[in-house]
Amino acid sequence: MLSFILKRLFIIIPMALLVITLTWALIRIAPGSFYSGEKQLPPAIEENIKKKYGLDKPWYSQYLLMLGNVTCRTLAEGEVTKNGLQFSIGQTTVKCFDFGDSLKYQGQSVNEIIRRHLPYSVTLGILAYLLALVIGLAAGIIAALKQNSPLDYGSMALAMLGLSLPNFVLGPILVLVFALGLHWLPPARWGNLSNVILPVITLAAIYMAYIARLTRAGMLEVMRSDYIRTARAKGLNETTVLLKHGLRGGIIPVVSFTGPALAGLLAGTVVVEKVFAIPGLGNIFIQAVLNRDEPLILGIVAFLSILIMIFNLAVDISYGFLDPRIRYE
Amino acid sequence: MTNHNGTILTVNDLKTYFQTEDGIVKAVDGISFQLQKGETLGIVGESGSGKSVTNLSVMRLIPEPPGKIVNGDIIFDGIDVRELAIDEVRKIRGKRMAMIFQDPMTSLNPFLRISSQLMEVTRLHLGHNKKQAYDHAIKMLKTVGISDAEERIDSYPHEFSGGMRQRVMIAMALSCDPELLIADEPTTALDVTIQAQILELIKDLKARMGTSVILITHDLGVVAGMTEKIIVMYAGKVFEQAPTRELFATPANPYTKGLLKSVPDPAHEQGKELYQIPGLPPDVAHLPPGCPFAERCGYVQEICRTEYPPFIQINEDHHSLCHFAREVYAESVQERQAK
Amino acid sequence: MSETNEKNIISIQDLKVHYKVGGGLFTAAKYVKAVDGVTLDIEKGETLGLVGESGCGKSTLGKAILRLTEPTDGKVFYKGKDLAHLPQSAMREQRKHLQMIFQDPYASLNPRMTVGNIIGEPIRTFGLANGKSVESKVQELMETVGLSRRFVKRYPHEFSGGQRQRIGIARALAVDPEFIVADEPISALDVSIQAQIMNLMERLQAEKNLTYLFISHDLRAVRHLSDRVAVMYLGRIVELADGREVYRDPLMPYTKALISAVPVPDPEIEAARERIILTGDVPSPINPPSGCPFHTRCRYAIQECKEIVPKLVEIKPLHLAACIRISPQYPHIEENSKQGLGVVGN
Amino acid sequence: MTENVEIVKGASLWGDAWKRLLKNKLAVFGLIVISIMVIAVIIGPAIIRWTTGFTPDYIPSDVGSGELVSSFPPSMTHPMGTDDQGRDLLARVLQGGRISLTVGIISTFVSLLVGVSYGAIAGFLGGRIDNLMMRIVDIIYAIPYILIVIVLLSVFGGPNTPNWIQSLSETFGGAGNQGMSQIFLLFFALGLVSWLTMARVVRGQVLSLKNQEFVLAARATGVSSFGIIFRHLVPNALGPVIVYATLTVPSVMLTEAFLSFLGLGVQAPYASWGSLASDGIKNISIFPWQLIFPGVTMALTLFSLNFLGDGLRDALDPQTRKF
Repeated sequence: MLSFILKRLFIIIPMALLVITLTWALIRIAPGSFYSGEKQLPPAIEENIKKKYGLDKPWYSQYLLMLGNVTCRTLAEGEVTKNGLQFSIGQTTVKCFDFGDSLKYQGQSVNEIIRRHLPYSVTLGILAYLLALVIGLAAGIIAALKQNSPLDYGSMALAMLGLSLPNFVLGPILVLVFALGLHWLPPARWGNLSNVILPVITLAAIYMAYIARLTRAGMLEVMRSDYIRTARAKGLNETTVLLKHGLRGGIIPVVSFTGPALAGLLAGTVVVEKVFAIPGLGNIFIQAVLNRDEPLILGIVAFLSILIMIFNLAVDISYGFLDPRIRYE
Repeated sequence: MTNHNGTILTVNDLKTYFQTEDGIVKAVDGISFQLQKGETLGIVGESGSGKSVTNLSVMRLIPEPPGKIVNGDIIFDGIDVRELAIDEVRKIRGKRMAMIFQDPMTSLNPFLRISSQLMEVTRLHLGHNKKQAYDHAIKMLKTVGISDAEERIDSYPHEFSGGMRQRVMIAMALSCDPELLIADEPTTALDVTIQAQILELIKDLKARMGTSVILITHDLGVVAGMTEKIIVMYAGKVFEQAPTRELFATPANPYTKGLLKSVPDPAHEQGKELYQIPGLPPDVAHLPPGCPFAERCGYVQEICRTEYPPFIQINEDHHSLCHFAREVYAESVQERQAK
Repeated sequence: MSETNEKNIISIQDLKVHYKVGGGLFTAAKYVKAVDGVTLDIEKGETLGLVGESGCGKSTLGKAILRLTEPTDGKVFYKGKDLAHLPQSAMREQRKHLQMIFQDPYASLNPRMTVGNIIGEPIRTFGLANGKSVESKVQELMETVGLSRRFVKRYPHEFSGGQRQRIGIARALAVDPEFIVADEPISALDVSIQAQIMNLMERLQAEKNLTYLFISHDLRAVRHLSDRVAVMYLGRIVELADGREVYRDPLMPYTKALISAVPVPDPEIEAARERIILTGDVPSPINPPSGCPFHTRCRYAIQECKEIVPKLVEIKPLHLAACIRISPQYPHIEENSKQGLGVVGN
Repeated sequence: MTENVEIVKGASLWGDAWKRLLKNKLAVFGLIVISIMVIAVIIGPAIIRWTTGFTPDYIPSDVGSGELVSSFPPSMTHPMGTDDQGRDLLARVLQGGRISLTVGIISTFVSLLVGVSYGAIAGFLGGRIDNLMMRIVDIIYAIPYILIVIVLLSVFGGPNTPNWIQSLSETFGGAGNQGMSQIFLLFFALGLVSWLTMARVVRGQVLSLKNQEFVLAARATGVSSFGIIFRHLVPNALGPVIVYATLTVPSVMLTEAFLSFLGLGVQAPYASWGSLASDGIKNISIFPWQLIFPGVTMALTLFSLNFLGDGLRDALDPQTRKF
């Protein structure tokens, strides 16, 4: 188990580097650049800008410099840097994880921007996933238990609606009803708990639907298996059979869905942040892409992809806890 | 041989039907038998003959829908199981009647420890506390021949081999000292040497605990040494019912005769053509009006195709579902004498 | 035991199939020794029965002969050619002569193909017929195995297990093979159908002069069909003799236990006989016991059994066994312990 | 038996599945809605133009650009009302449907073509090659795929549009048509990432199928690798592939809507359901019909597609065949 975790953690490093490289290449392959924008610059000014950002050097040295900053490199004598992680080994000072300054937000480092805006997105994402998990699991289990009853059809139709309603439509409708109509909740912005309710529901809707359906299907599948018959033959009541013997196997599809769901959640926050005017990382990223703010794009992509890979690893580890058969392989 | 100290189970004209895409499947269509205390009954039949459905019906474990017990009485020690509320059935299941299933690989919950699966039975039915249940579980594992029970009790099923898992299943079934044990193809998924171990174990436990046993199998060899009487099923019907020795010695049904003859005899010379029952088992969803075996039967007459055969009594405990049961029986007796 | 022997259609020499399991950056790889040094000749026109419990490597051996599993080591001679070392394309050419019947009549037929296409595919692959004549050959084959030619356009799921097994047999016969590996062809079938398939196989053997390697865990079936029987245990052949001989006078303790474990459909015999019940399970082929693989379950095992790997040698005329306690090759094993075996055995 | 025997036609598994699908009321409902929707978006705009003269981008002369409010509620002339500019919403919804459905269909086509072959090859070859191919998919997965699309769209959009997309869009939309090339870019970008999951699904199927006995049987009868992949593996993996494809359509349509909402997808004068809905959101409390009609049309379509996909899954799943 430990060697498995170490192995997987180890693999994250080259994969993250590859992701960064691909993103960097994608930005560089595209015609034009961040400074060119719409209008033609005078050649002299363009020269100056290129020199300032090191764009006059050949592409591979630019790439290596970027890679060094992003991972680790030794600082030259007398060089000072405000960003990233710094530590000394003997005489040499090493600096790591420095994504540099944003091109758009002058004077602000990428690390600082991420640190400032990430908490909003993460809070939203985690709350939404927890909500989706609680309601989705409950709905799925009930639907499976009462298979082919009105309760089953009702919850599954609702789930299907959740899969069919875009969240940028759902969000405004919720605002219209609960904030502008009933005045129960604030329509937008970040603040206390009441501010979070509507965005979290909006974000959670589609995952709720997925989880409910996966749970139902997983439970029905498991409830057909031989060991459930054994449990019934022992004289256990239906609730024990369902919760003690059925649930573990039944929710495995939900666990495997968590990986893709997290990737989707992070994208989904973009919409919610926009609809509810929340200063999260999603909108910063969209802006960065539109502005071709290369350091900021790289920083966010690197950060998010590593986050997702770690989450996926966590999912795989939790598999082991759910299913003892996997643990020893 | 048999202790006739009372009847433990009476099944009378049991009918269990399933609703399918193809129409109604009469999986069990009128089966009756009695099981005495301490007796072992064998139910033999091919796949789809209804032998498993019979016993799932007795345990009230038929998934409903699509299945339904539509007729008959199931009297377990004076209790009418069919009329019982499901909560009352649960009090009997696992305590007074227990079941072992065919595939020990899938019949144990792969997510739970052996200890937890064993303990929940006695905690539920015998009111054991954790400690009692744990000790009892160890005792049961030792009873079924798992010697290092203390070390292995907290294992997961996948860490056990097939034979060991079937032992665990048996330990689980016998935990509450049930009066009736239903073993549904307990050795079909196992190797012959392991099969011998498990059969020996069941025989031994039965002798020690006095449990009544229903042994379901498709292998006539398995029931020969294990049972006192046998029911042969075909297409949801009882085709023949007799004491074990009598059934093997003088079968009164063409199907039973065919089954017995089609088993290769190792003592015979190689190269001789094997007796074969021609044709295929019938589609239970679309049975012909007459005898369901008529198309494959060597004794077939016109009447077999048109009229449903009577259940003829040959002697006190020997019955056969065949228009010509007496003739077949007489032939068997002659063959027996010729030997 | 040479590849030039005219009598033998297949000659296997020290065949090994080892699978790698696990093994990565941090964990050591383990090897499953599914087949561990098998030497065997199969004579033209005979049926060689191969029995053993699940996991003993009998199916792997069958597949390795036909290169459906890559052998790790050893040779398989067919008409002077070493199949084990033939390039893939040349091996494919040989499949015209070497065919297989599979265990599971449900899984071994492509559910998306009609019966006609399933049986016709090998004919088309080798260009043995074209156009209309493929169709008529398919229908002919269907009749040969006892299926109505009317069903040529049907799909496998519309047939019962026994009928499907007939389709599988027809497919194997489509290329007019000389040698067929039948891998547990009856174990998935109902009792009343098993006899039908066995009779069909015997009839076809007589009609087409086929050679079978008949693999099964059912000793009764093996005995009925086979001229000679090989008993396998943990990747090795431990006994080999004439079918009748193996039954009448099994030499290996394992073979004795195996025969004794088979229930006989006769209450009188069952009541009278004493079973040899083996203790414990078949050991894992990942970590097979040292010495004789059977010593962990053998009641006659002595210290030397844990150390010496017994060779398969002729004990009686045409009767081979691998056991140091009965083999003349191990004279240093004391005489009385050798005799003990004959006395204690049933 | 004579030579001229009556051949019994078999019922293929596809035929059986189709019969079972027709028994599923919700799936049939989905199928009907989708059919109507497809027919409506194909012939609808032409009919509207013929009967009323409205085209999706036609701004009537009676609504001047100077007026502040020019959105009319539903009426006899405009069954769905009009948008801010006074354009007929029905015409725009039908036109938007063309683009939304095309996005779904093209991406699904790409995922079928690329995803199926990529997955089948990886699964069949196995070993190192499989490992390498799937790591590539993992890496693309590691970047949330929506981000790739955004990067592609913004980086290659506008003045940076590659020439071949430009010329492709000019063939369809006329010279100098910037909006159309944006749409083609959208098709391309969505197609580029939509095959990833399909590749995984197919690989998983092929991995489990290739160990089945019928594949071994095909090898034993001398069938080549090519024959095994295309006669044995792919037809048997097709069930999940079809199911997955029907479920790709709604998810890609949602993605397109989402991109349009962010201003990265379809832009005026062109419309998609997503862009119409996101335009409608701005005025939700004053002109609710601007959101309701495109929103409901889109939701109904997605709803139907989801039901159809689900029904297909049930129909093709052998588990439901048992009683």
